[in-house]
Formats: sequence, C-alpha cells, structure tokens
Amino acid sequence: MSETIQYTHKDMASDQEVRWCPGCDDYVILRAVQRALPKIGKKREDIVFISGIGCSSRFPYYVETFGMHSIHGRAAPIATGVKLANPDLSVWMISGDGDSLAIGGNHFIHVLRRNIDLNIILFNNEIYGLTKGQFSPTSKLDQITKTSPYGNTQPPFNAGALAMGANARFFARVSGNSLKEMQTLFVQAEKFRGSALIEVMQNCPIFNEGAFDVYNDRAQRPNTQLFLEHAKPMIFGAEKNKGIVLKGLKLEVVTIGENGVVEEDILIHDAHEPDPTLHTMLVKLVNPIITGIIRSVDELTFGDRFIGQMNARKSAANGKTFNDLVVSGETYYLK
Amino acid sequence: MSETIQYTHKDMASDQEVRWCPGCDDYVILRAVQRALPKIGKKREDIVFISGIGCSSRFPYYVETFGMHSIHGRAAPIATGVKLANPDLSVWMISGDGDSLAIGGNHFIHVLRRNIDLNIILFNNEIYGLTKGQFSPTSKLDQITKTSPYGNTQPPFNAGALAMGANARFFARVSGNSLKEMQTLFVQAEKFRGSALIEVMQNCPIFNEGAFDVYNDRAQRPNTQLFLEHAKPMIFGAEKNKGIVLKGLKLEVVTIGENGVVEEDILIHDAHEPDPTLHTMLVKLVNPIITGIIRSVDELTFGDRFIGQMNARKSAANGKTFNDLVVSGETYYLK
Amino acid sequence: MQKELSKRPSNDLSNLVIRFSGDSGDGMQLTGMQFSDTSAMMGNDIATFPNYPAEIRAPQGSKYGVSGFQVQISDKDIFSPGDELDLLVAMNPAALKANIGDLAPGKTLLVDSDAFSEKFLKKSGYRSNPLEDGSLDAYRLIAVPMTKNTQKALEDFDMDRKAKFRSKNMYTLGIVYWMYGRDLDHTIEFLEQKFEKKPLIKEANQLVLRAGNIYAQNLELIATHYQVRPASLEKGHYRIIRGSQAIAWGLVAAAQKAEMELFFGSYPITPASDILNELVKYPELSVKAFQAEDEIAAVSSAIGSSFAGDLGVTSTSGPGLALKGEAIGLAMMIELPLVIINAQRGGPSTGMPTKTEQSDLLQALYGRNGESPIIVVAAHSPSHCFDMAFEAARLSIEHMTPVLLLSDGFIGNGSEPWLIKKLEDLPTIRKNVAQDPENWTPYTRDKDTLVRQWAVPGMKGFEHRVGGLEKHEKTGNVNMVPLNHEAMTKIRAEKVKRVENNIPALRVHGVQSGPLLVVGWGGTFGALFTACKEIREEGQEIAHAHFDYINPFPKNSAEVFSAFKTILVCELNAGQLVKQFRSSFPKMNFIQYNKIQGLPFTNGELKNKFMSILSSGEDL
Amino acid sequence: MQKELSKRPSNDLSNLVIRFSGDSGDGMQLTGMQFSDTSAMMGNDIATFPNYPAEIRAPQGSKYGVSGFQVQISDKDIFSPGDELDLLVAMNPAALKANIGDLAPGKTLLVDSDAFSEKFLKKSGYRSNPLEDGSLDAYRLIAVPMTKNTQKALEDFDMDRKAKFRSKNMYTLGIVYWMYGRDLDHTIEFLEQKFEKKPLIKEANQLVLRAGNIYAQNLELIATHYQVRPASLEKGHYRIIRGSQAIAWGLVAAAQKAEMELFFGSYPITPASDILNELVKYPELSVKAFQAEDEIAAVSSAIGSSFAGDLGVTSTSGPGLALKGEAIGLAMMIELPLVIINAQRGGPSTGMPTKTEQSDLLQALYGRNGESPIIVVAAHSPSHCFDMAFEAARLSIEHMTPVLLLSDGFIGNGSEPWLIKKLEDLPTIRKNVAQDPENWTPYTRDKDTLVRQWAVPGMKGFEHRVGGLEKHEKTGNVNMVPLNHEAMTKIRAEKVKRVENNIPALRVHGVQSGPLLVVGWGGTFGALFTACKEIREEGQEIAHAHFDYINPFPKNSAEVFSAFKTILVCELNAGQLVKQFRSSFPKMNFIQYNKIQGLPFTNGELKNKFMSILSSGEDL
Ligand SMILES: Cc1ncc(C[n+]2csc(CCOP(=O)(O)OP(=O)(O)O)c2C)c(N)n1
Ligand SMILES: Cc1ncc(C[n+]2csc(CCOP(=O)(O)OP(=O)(O)O)c2C)c(N)n1
Ligand code: SF4
Ligand code: SF4
Ligand SMILES: [Mg+2]
Ligand SMILES: [Mg+2]
Repeated sequence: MSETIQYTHKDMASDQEVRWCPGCDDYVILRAVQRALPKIGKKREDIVFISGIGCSSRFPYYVETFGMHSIHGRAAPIATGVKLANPDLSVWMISGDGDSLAIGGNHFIHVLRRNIDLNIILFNNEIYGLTKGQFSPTSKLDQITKTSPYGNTQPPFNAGALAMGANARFFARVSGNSLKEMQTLFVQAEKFRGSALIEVMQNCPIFNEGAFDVYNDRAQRPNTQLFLEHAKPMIFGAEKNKGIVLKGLKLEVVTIGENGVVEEDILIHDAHEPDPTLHTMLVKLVNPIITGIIRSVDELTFGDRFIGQMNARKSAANGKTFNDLVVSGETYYLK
Repeated sequence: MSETIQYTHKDMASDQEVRWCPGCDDYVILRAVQRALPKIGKKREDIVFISGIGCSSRFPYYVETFGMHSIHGRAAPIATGVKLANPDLSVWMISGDGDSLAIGGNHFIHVLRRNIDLNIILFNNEIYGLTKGQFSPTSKLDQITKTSPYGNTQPPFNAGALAMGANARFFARVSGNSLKEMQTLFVQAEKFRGSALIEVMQNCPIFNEGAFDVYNDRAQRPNTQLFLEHAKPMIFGAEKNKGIVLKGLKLEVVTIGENGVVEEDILIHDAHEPDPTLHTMLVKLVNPIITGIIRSVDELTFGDRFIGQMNARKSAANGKTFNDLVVSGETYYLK
Repeated sequence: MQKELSKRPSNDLSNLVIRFSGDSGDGMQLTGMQFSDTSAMMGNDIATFPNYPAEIRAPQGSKYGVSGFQVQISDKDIFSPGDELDLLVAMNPAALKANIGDLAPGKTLLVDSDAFSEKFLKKSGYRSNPLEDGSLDAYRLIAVPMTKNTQKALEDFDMDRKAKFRSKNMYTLGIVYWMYGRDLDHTIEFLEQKFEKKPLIKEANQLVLRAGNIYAQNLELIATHYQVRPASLEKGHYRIIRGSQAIAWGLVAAAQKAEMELFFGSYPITPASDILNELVKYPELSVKAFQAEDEIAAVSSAIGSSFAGDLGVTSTSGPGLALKGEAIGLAMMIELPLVIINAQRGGPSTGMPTKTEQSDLLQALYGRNGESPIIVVAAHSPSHCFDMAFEAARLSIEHMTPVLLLSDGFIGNGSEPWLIKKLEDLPTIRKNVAQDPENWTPYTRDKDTLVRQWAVPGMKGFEHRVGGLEKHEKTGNVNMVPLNHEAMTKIRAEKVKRVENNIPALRVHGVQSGPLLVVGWGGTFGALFTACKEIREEGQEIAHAHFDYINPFPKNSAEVFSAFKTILVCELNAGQLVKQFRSSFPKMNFIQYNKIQGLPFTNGELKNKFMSILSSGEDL
Repeated sequence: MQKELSKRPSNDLSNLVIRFSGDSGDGMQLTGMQFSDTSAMMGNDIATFPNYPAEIRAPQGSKYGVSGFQVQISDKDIFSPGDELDLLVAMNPAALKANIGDLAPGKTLLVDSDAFSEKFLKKSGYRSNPLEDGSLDAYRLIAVPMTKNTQKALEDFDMDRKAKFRSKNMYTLGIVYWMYGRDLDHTIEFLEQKFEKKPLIKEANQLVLRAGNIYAQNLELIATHYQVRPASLEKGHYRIIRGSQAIAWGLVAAAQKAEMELFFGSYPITPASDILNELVKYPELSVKAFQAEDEIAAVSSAIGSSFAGDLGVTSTSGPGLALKGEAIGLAMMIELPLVIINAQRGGPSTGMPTKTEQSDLLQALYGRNGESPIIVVAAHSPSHCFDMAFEAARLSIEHMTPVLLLSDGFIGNGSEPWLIKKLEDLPTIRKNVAQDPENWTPYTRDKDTLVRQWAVPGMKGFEHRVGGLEKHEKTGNVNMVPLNHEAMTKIRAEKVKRVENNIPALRVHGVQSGPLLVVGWGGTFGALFTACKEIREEGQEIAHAHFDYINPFPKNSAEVFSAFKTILVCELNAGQLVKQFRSSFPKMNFIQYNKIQGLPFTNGELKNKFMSILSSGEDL
C-alpha cells in the first residue's frame, strides 16, 4: 500500500438502513466488521463483500465497499471468481448456516480445499432465519422448529469438524455478542493468507432465541467458553483455574490445584501445528466450547498456485499474444 | 426373511454387455458385488442400485436387481428417497470421485451426516473417466491431466477425512484389484445399519494408469498397505514385522524387534470406538495406506429416527385418516 | 368444533373490503385471519390477500416493515379479495403512507392515534401529522388512542409494557368486529386454545378484544355500522382453508386415495415453505416430509421415493425451480410419477420474494434440456389449490410423468371457505401397476394412453434398470439408434398430449360466443371472473375462460377461441401464456394485457381495460 | 510451420466424402483428422463430422463401440461433411454393419479382411461373412488383410502385438492417401512431433503408413484413383480449426481485444469439455481456466470474475445448462457481462451425450425464473464458432448482459479451414466503464442502449452493492415498489431488444423473394445452404436464411419473411425456433421440418423435402 488512509468505522457504513430484527446478533457482527476494516490497511474500493441469501446475507448492503448480495448458497464460488479476477482485493464472504452448510455445502468444502484467500464469516444461528424458522444442518437433534414440530431427526454438522475434514487451514469461533473479540479475529483473518473461516455463534432472538446462551451469556461464559490464544495454555473458568489436558486421545477438563494438577500440565495452544488432529478435537469440544483461532496454518493459497502458474507461463512465453497463437502449429497459404 | 433363496453370482448378472475399457478395475468391483450379493440374504427384487453419472455409474445396468442410472452427482438423494420410501430394501449407491466429491459433494456429506442406511461404493480413480481425463477433486497436486497440462493446482480431498468431518459412522477402504477383500467388505457394509462408505482405490488404465500401483500392486502391497481387522494389532509388512504405534498425537511406523519394539506395543484396531480421532488419523496415513474397515460405529440411522417418529405418531394417532384431518379444528355448517 | 349457522337476513352492505395494515410486529396477519374466519363462520364468502414485507421483523415504524392483510367478505360468492377498500386500518404512519393511496375518498380510515408520534412520523417521511394537518379530510377518519387504551385495560395485569403492547391488535379487532356486527366467540375461543398454557396472556387478549368492542359500541365517533349477511354458498360442511394448506391437504388426499405413502422432499423458500411447514405436521397420516439440503436433493429424493413406490412430491418457488430442471428431466425420461409444486413469486432472480407474479410459466414448460414435455397445471384460488394438488397427483400417477403445479404467493397465502371433501368424495386414481413379469418390459405401454407399466422394487420378477440415457422403445435398454430416438421423443410428446383425454374441457363463464373472451390462468381467476361478471351485469357481452390445464391444453380450446372476435389474455407477467397460445394456435389472434408489479389485478383496472376494448369495437 | 501451396489443376472428382469407421480403439478419429488436414493443406475445402460412441473404450468389435469420422473435401467452398459417401472404410464387421446403410450401391468399400473373424462377425450379429456371402456385391469392395500386413511390416520391431496392432490405422490411411493422391508429408511430420519422445513408435507408424501407401500403389485391385483439386477458397493464410477450439480462440481474441483477462469457469461435460480442454493450455495468454466443482460453481465463479472486471465465461451442455439457470438470472439482474456457451447434445436428460441435436433453444431462452431476457446467439459451423464466440463476448461486454451462445456436438467436433484472423482484423469492443463517481449510480444508463455503466472493485468512489433483489430504477438500491418493478422489468427487456441495433441484418442466400424460404439456425447451416444451392443449380427458386442471432432477432426478419410464400423452418429438434417465430411474428405462416435422431440433416432428405414443397405449389 503506497497511500495510507485513515478510516473510522463510520466510513465503513453505507447509507442503507439496517433491516435486521431488533436484538439480532447480526448487528454486533456488522459493528465488529465496520470497526475491523479500518485496521486492515486496505482502501474501501479494494474491499469486496460477497454474500448468499439469508438474513445474514443482507450484510453487504450495510458496508461502504463493493459488494454483492447474490443467490442462495453461491457466495463461495462467486467470491472465488472475484479473487481470481483480482488477487489484490480483500474479499469477504458472508454466509449463514443454511447458506453455507445446506444448499452451499459443496462450495463450502471446495473453497476450503482450494484455500482461496478469503475471509469467511459464517453466521451460525442454527436456524433458517429468513424463511422464518425451519431447522438447519446445524440445528440440534430433537429441536422443535417450524419444520420439526415433533423434534428434529437430522443429526447436525459440527461446522468446524466439517471444515477440518475439508482441510481448512484457518478456523476460528466466536460468540455473536463479543464485539471486541470479533473485531480482533476479523483483522487476523484478513492477515491470514488463505481461506480464513470464522464461525460466529449468532443468536437469532426471533426463531432460535438463546441457542447459544450457555456459551454467550456474560455470566456463564467464563465457565463454558475457552477463548484460545496461540502459545498460551488452555486455561479458562471464572477463577482461571480450569484447563484442558490430553489423556491418551481424549481431551479432559481439569482443575488446577486439584488432584495434583499444576498449570504446567495444561496444553499449550499451537494454532500453527500443521497436523489437524488436536485442532479437530478442540473444534468438537462442547464443554467448554472452544473459541478464538483454533487453527491457522500457512500453506500456498490457490491464488499462489493458480495465478502463480499463469504468471510463470507468462514470463516464459515472453509476451505471446493471440496473434502468435493463431499462427502457431500448422498453417498454410492459399494463393 | 421367511424364504431362503440360494443365489449364485451368476444370478446377479444382468443380460447387458459390460462396457468398460479392458483392464478397468470396475470389472473387479462388479464381480465382487455379484459375489457378495448372494451372501447378504436379500431377494433380488429387494435390492436396489442407484448411481450417478460416470464410467462407474454404469454399474447398475450390470446387476440383476432394481436399479437407476440417474444424473450426475445425485445418487445420494435419490438413494435417500428410495430408502425412506421402502426401508426394507437393500440400497446401494454407486458413485465416482467426480460424481460424489465434485458435483455431488453436498449430497455426499449430507447423506453421511444423516446416516441413511445405504451401502456406498466410491470408485475413486482420481480422475474423470467418462469425460476423458480431466482432474478430479482427488487428483494429486501437480498431476498432469487433460485440464491440468501444466500440473494440477487444486490440493485434493482425502475422501475419508472429508467423510469423517461429515460424521461418517462407517468407512472402509480397499484396493480395486482385491476381489476377495472387496467381497467381504461389501457383505459387512450391508450388515452395518447406517451409511457404510467403501472407498475403492480404482485403477483407470486409460486416463490415470497406475495411480494406485504403489498400494495395489501385489508385490509392493505388503509393505505399503495395512488391511485393518477389528481387535487385531495394526501389523503389516512382507515379514509381518511392521506396526503402527501412537506417539503423542502422531502415528508412527515401527519395526517389531527393532529398538526394543515388541508386538504388544502395536496399536490394536478398534473400529467401534465412537470417538473418531484415531480413525481420522488412520484415514490420512499414506505410508502405509490403511485399508479394511477403519470405522464402524453403531448409531441410530436416519430411518430409525425419521420413520420411527412417523410410526410413533401413527400408533398414537390410532388410525387417523385424511377424513379426520379435514374435520379437525374449526369447521362450520351452512344450511 | 362445529357450529351451525343459519343465514340471517339483513339489508345492509352486500360486500365489504377491509385492509389491516401495520408493523410486521403488529400482528396484522393474525388480526385479518381472525376477521375473515369469523365472517366465514357467520356464513359469508371470503377471500383474503396477505401482503407482507421481505424482512422478518423490520425496525418498528419503518416503511419497509409494513405488513398488510386484506379481506373481502360478501353475501355472494366472491372470487377475489377485492380492490376498493371500504375500511383501511393503519396502525402507524408508515402503514398509512403505504396504503392510503388505495382508499377512495369517502371511505373509512381507522388509526391508532398513539402511533403518530414525532419519531414514527419522521421515520415514515411525514413532515406534519396527517391526523391533524387536514390531509385526511376526504376520509371518514376514526382515530383511537389504541395503545393507551390497551395499556389502561391491562393496568391490573402483571405483565411488562411490551407484552401488553402486543395485545393491541385484539383491541383493534374488537373495534372492527363491532363496526361490522361480527361475533366475538370465534376469536375468544381461538385465544382460549392458542394460549392454553399461558393463562395470563390469554386473559389479557380476551379482555382487550372485549374492551375494543365495548369502546366502539360506546363511542359516538363511529357512525357507520354495516352488517354483511351470509353468502349464498352451497350448503354443507365448511372450513376456512389457506392455499398452501389446501395444496398440502390435496396431496395427502391423493396419496390416501391412491393407497400410497406421500413422500414430500423440499427445501424452504418463500412462498412455498408454507406447504412444507404444513406437511411436517402429519407423519401420522404417513406423510414423509423430508427437508433436504437443497432443491436438487429435494427433487431427487422425491424421484427416488417414486421409484420405490411412494407418491414423490417436491415444492419450491422460482429460483428453486431453476435448480430442479435437470432432475425433472430425469423423471420425465424414466417416466415416473412426480409432482412439482412451484409457488411463484416476483422474479427474476431473487426478485421480490414476498410479492406475487405469474412469471414462471415458460420456465415450467421449457426449463430443462432437450425435448422434455411434462404436464403443467395451475391452481386458481386458495380452495382450488386442493383440487389441483389432488389433480396433479392423479395425473402424475395415472400418466407416469412429472406434473408441475403452478401456484403463487397470492393464492398460497390467501384463504377462503372450503366445502369439506372427504376421501369418498374424490375421484379414483388408477395406478398402472405391472402384473405379469413374463410379458412385461419397463417400457410396455398402454396402447391408448402410451403410459408404461410401473414395477417397483419388491416386485419379484420385475427387476430392471432405468436411467437418463435414451432407451430402446420396447426393451428400455440403453439405445442410441437414430430412429429409435426419434420414435421415443415422439412417444414422450404424444403421451403428454393424450392427457387431454383425461382432463375436463375448458369452461366459458358468460356468453359462449361474442365480441370478447377474457382468458387467464392461475391466481387471477377471482379478479377476472368478478370483473367480467360485473360487466355482464352492466349489460355487456363478455366471457371469461380460465386455463387450469396448460400442458396439454384442454381439447376444446381452439373451438372456444374461435367463437370470439377478440381474445384478451391477461397475465401478471410480460406475456407468457399468450406466447404459448400464439405458437399453439397460429391461426388465431390474441391480444394481451399484462401487469408486472408484484400485485394482483384490481377490479378497476380490469374493467377499464375490458370496457375500452368492448367500446372500441375494433378488430385488434 | 507454414507451407505454400498453389492450386494444382486436376480434372478429377470435384468433391469426395469419406467415412472412416472402426472400433473406438482403432484410432479412426485421428485417421480422419489426418486425412482432412492433409487435404486442407493441399488447398481443398473440408468439413468434418466425428461421430463417436458414448463408451470410452467399448469392448473390441462390439456394435456400440463403433466410432466414425466423416470428411468431405472439395475443390469448391463446402458447408457440410456431406452425406453421400464415396468411400466407406470399415475396420471390422460391427463398423460395416453400422455404416453400410449410408453407402450407395456402386460406391467403394474398404475393409480390413482380417477383422472378419467368426468371433467378431458373431459379436456384430452377422450370421455369415458378408465379405464372402455376396451381400456386398453391389459395392466396389476392397478387402485388405490390414492387420496381418501391419504385423508383417513391423516384424523387426521390438514391440508387443498390441502395440503393433495400434498402428494399423496408419496402414489404412496410407492406402486411402494413395487412392486420393494425397501427400504423406503432413502425417509423417505429425507423427514426428507426436511421438518425439517415443522414437520406436514413431518409426513404426511412419513405416506402416508408407507400407499401406505402397501396398495400394502396387495392388491391381484398387481401380479408381481420384484426385480432388484445391478449392476456390479466398486467398490467404489458413489453418484447420475445430469448432470447440474456435470457440476457445474466439474468447481469447475478444478478451485481448477488450483488454480484459479471460476468466473461464467450467465443469467438464460432453461435448463442451473440449473448450475447457483447449483453454487450459493458455495461461500465458492470461486465460484463467478454472475447473470448478460443478456447473453452478462454474457459472458463479464467472459471475464473480465479471464483477471484479474480468470477462467471465462459462461453458456446458444441456444438463449443465439446466443447473446454471438460477445464476444466469442473477447475472441478468445485476447486469454484468457473462458469456454462457452451451454445446448442445442429444436430450432430454442424459439423453445421447455424443450425438448432436438442437433441442436446448427454448431452455436457453426460458430456463430461468421470472421475466429474464438474455441475448441468445448460435454458431453455424466450426470456423463460425470463432466469430460467434467473439461476437457473444462483444455483445455481452457492450450491453452488460449475459449472452448465451449455442453450439452443438456436430460443429464443435467438426473442423474446417479457417482464414486466420489477427487481433487487428477484429472489430473493436466498447466497454461502458463508469467515469465520474459524482454523477454515477450503479444503474445510470445510456439513453439509447439502456446499458448501465460498469464500475469494478478498485475504482475509487464507485463503491456499491448489487444483488438479485429488485432494485430501484435509478439508485440501484433494493426496492419493492410495484411500479418500479414494472419499469425495471420493461427496461431489462427493452435493453436486450435494442441489441438489434448492434447486430447484422439477416441475410438471404439465393432469391430475395419467391415461393420458398428455408430457415435454420446453428449447425444445420452447411446442410441447408448446400441443399438450397443445389436446388437453385437445378433451376428452382429457393432461398435460405440462417439465424445466427435468435434473441433479439435481426431487425429485418419480418421483412425477409414477408417476401416469401412459404417459410420452412428446419431444425434438429421437435420445433423450437419455429415456436418462437410463431409467437413473435403472429401474422406469418410457418411450416416446419424436424429431425430428432441425434444426426445432422442429410442432403438427400433436405432436397426431397424442399422439392416436394416446391412442386406441390400449395400454400401450406
Ligand atoms: C435457491 C433458493 N432456495 C431457497 C431459498 C430460500 N432461502 C432463503 S435464505 C434461506 C436459509 C436461510 O438460512 P441461513 O442461511 O442460516 O441464514 P439466516 O437467515 O439464518 O441468516 C432459504 C432456505 C432461496 N432464496 N433460494
Ligand atoms: C450435470 C452434468 N455435468 C457434467 C456431466 C459430465 N460428466 C459425466 S461423468 C463426469 C465425471 C466422471 O468422473 P467420476 O465421477 O470420477 O466417474 P468415473 O468416470 O471416473 O468413473 C462428468 C463431469 C454430466 N453428465 N452431467
Ligand atoms: S430472523 Fe433471526 S437471524 Fe434473521 S434478522 Fe431476525 S433475529 Fe436476526
Ligand atoms: S475410462 Fe477409465 S474408469 Fe472409465 S471405463 Fe475406461 S478404464 Fe475404466
Ligand atoms: Mg441461519
Ligand atoms: Mg473418477
């Protein structure tokens, strides 16, 4: 960046009135993004938001950058096209649990596999908001929703586990009401080269009120949520005395000072470990839930490989144009 | 089954001429299936094969059961519909790496998530056969194919790892030239209640000759492949002296008798362990490649839950019919 | 609960159109539904039209959060929710602003004066308060401090302000009930059941309903007290039915009639979701409502279920239909029953999801690769949705081919009285089940209908394979021979064509020949029928024919057309059915009238159009 | 490598049609290509038609494994691969059986007598050996023991039997080269390069080619030695181009001309894959060929790339097009350039993937929800694919709307001489790039064309959001107002309509008025043109007009139609363009001629049809 621009979060707000339900966590996520953007060192015109369809997918309208509110489930391939067309852009993909894990499931796993350099915010409210309350692929078993009046019979995906299976290089999780943490994570996601997936536990007060209360609620949170930091021990609890240890191939919660456990016994988080085994185990913990950056492993991005191959061929080809192509190989003259 | 039928593999062959290229592993898989079917104790009319599109997907034509050669990528939801319509059927889904991991990726992860009671054979030849040799989502990085003349730039899926991320309850892998092992696995898959996924390392001699030679070749195989059996130690090698041990969170290959390693140090395979951590690690090993049933964990199938809920409601409703529905709630008479 | 009502005589208004409008949080849909249900139970015919915003809950008082529910009640059969409002209820300035344009001078306007605060006025773009600045002088304005009155009525209730506020709509309803002489019973009972487990809320709502009713009774301000007498509907046992519910029930009826299980594979999308939302309730009726991961999986699962012997059905709206095209082609090719319901909405692309439109007809006909004919039918009113869903299933089972039923947001969300049908009242559905494995191939066809014989897994001796590749005319084996392909293509087309022998003739309402035939399809029925009827009542010759069957057309269509000098095709699109007419009846002359506003036709605009054609006398 | 050829005079045959047929493993496609390339380089015009089986490698000798390659070479301009064979090459009984029906008595038949073993005869359903039982008496039969001769020629080569067997096609080619006086040079050189790294195989093939040539020369049996002299093609620099290659190159040219990068998102499908297979070769020309996970991702990635300023293109065939409908609707709605190439194949459903058909036209026009007009154009020959791909890109960029280019398996796989075009020979492409952020909104339109101004990410001050919801006519903000929707729907339609001002007029070949106008579109051009020309040469009045532009139609279409008594629309489908004509030109009378066999029209059947119409003289 040659020129430095000093934006404030207000510069990142478009003139469109925000149209989510009162109390929806989507407002918090929006605020976090608008506060994070001035910190990423990109000009507004070099930022693009691509969303699918859903409550969450209205997001691009509210950010004063380029944006597209596309069609249901297809934000990932559209964002892929944007990034490949212009690798210099900061490209953000906005999507819901239905948008990315139901109809968009295929693109979701492929974008992660390819490691397209995107920042992906997954608004997981465990429900279809926009269509008024049907269960989603992350809704809980037995959950009562508009389309499961007798209880949901479809075991849910764990979004993080699915992402790991698809070879995600960056995965973070955060509470939908944590403005500050989100802000930090969004900046870190942008810094990460590759697909950076952030799952937000987003409360939908209208159709799935309280789905994440046990994790998001300020009072309960210290005991139910562990916000990871790289190279720090996995300690949590209102009294900072609980921690995670590895017993064989299982993670266990222990209390420091009880049964002879000392702080040194607690696992140290290594987000950069290429082997995803421990990250996958962390992703699946439910008590406590693991938040923060669980995995962040550098690898070539798809752009590095794909555009890289193109550029390599280009320099080898020495300015070859269409005019060279048409006369290459066998041609002949008729007189 | 009231009546016992004694079929031979010939009873399972339809009158259609088989149309794969000479030397294709698909022939071996077909033979294995035709030999397994008489052993599953199902009548021919109660067996259904559903495939998508691809070389592999021609399969149903060759089996003397009910079958559908459907459209590209959609075998999973079609098979789902078949099974839910008639839970007594033995339903087999036949698919390729393109069919199930490219266009059909979304259905693939959802069928596993729901745990539909199907037997899924994934013909993984790491190439698009039918369309004549483009790379697939399992083709190797840098592989030269018709659409990657300068080397494939898309890092592949590990089919097993993706399946684990989608919460697969049964996953097995096998060489495409191992008639006997396949036969056994197919019978075991049918016995398993839930989605039983078998990945076949299938050689395509035309477009991807030798992709699995290092694993499938009879001479090399003992040292490159470990065929797991439940409750048995993970031992392999031409001299049966190599084994897998767990070091922290990594799997390591050791030689029994060297460095003080004894047979008791070797991991014992537990296919039924519900925690998928070790299974996921095994699925990703490449040296040796792990074959056999890696994971087989009983859980309610989707049919159990979905049809179960239906049946529960039915018995509670006591023969309620449409005629009861129309007069339920508020109605009125006009005279 | 069944009630017996006798038609009570009255010499008041013969019909009445009311629109309730307010914030999406104001409960206007429920209020409107209560009003129409009560009226229906009192013997009126009713027709409703909900019109709600795309947002789930837009910020309070904002323009785009305005939700509306219109109902027409009448003592005669009616066919549309009407367009000339007698009463507009506006719960706040935004609702007033959005709707006042549809209220003719002299008509009545009921507002919550408490909602006309400075904040809300500003939000909705008013510079001054219309209740005070004289701008509403042309109307009978009834301004009631509903918010305050509601709060006051609930003074002694141990509830927070917000909860109290939420029952305001019952206060409004109480007022309106008194204005039009409606009984409170139905709503009292409704609240009884709805809040069975929340007695406080139940009592609060009931009290507020009565308070509004009493307020209206006591207040001099309310000058006009109309009463609509019961309609001359056919005698019988009725219930109120919504269009999407009627579709769901029609499918259940068809499955039971055909002795099949109903498999319903769907993925939510507005406005089709309501069919799924309804069908999930009935596992006890052997309904397998499967919410799939996407539209493709939804239709595919339905195809799979049909292959295994269920009645496979899928539902969606425009964008979802676009995704299902390939799979519908497969079902057509393998000749299995499959019902596809497309609840149309405003397009193109995501378009206007909560608005109505008829712009998916050509997609229904042609949205697949290759020569891929399927049956296309359309429902024309909420209760007709029942008939056409049943009919779609009947045709699909009897003809072994996909049937696409077009509905739309307007009739899907609308409701009207439905003369209850029981299984014994419904036509038989004949399945073509294969009998003799010896003389059977998958494509053994009936000589007359060209329908193939169905064999499902489990039937011994019928093992066979189907698929999307072209197949041999007799054996059904994969076959690429040129003449066979031509033969099969023609058979598939002819099979659908011959469905014309199994559907009713096109009916003409009004004169059977004359200067002008108005033609429509789908949800415009009520508006077209009413406008034509009224014009006839004014002494002009005009006829109306409505196409419930679009592919194939009824056999007598050309004959009907040829009896009229001018044929006017009216559609809520840019002219899709008329395109079909022009290519199918090339010798005839069609003119068209189109509206593409996401709204139904109004009576006024139709009558204007028709009259201008009739009076021009020109050969257009 | 460039060669200079002068037209050498000859008084032999003026044109020649050869079909090479054999097992899919017999290398007939390559053989045919070599023959046609050589002929083109010797100055003939050529037109080819490969016809291959659905199987990759079917079992040897089986009927469904027969692969064919037909070529017509001529000393005049030709437009189709011909249908009256002069020579049929049949490498085995199955190939003979499948193709003999197309060989007229008296014509030449060349077979490998070694392949007529009992086993292969049985496999292909022959009861006795046709080479011996007299059933081929009507033909000039040339039976050569090609397998044995090839093995013998390679006696000294250290290769296994199978590898030797594989070069048999070169032996055949050697014979055919001699029969028609072709040089071996081109093929010798081709083998030189192809097997550069496998010298043994190279030498074997070259030797076998010569051996066949010498054998033919020496053998008395071969009585007829034709020679076709160079065609009177326009002078210039030529190369042979396949249709799918021409599409790929047309896109590359358009992108370079417009100074954009070409983004090509695709998912393989027969017969469209070849375009992808071609474009992946050119990263050095800034071609980003992205193989996506499915068709939806393919088109979506292309849309994304367009949004960010690339020329976004996607390609597919019928079933894949069905999947792309929803996304194409989005591109239409947000008014971005997008080129969709649909290489048609036999439908419906999976249908006949390797056969040709024109049955996706209605899908192209209507396969999306809502009122969703896009530009639809069609290529009519292999080299015309270049022009139309360029044209599709030009129109898409200039009009900011999706353009769907229809091609088909017949022209995509076919090849013909192409007068090389360089960038400077191609028309300019004008981009509508926004200039002034102050006076710009996303939907600021050109008054004449109604095209909006494009602003791509990176352009400061132009930050904006687009999407699939209906948008305000001016600001582009989401908008659900009824009249705005109607206005926008009409603007979108009118914008596409006005493209008629930017495309050439419809051209009539032959008389400009008269009794019969033959109309076609797409890959039938050559057959229709030739049949009409020949009929004119026989002294009858007949004209031919070919629609390269289908939506919108060329401006003068109605005028052209009105000059003819009868208009006959010929299509390889059940009548799709004619449907469009009937609805777009309701006053005119169209008759139709259709073939749905997965095959092109033959000259004979066309001329029969045309003559019968001309001679009936009836007003049809
Ligand atoms: C092709 C298509 N199918 C279905 C829909 C309807 N639809 C819109 S959003 C949505 C799901 C919303 O859920 P989610 O993605 O979790 O977003 P949320 O509203 O919860 O933020 C659905 C099913 C659509 N618009 N398009
Ligand atoms: C909708 C659609 N898209 C694309 C195709 C073309 N197609 C057919 S099979 C196939 C992939 C084949 O690969 P795979 O599934 O691995 O099967 P294989 O042939 O290797 O057994 C493709 C792309 C198609 N038939 N339909
Ligand atoms: S429905 Fe739920 S997710 Fe959607 S805006 Fe309202 S609260 Fe938020
Ligand atoms: S192309 Fe490959 S996978 Fe397909 S049939 Fe031939 S060898 Fe088998
Ligand atoms: Mg959600
Ligand atoms: Mg494959």
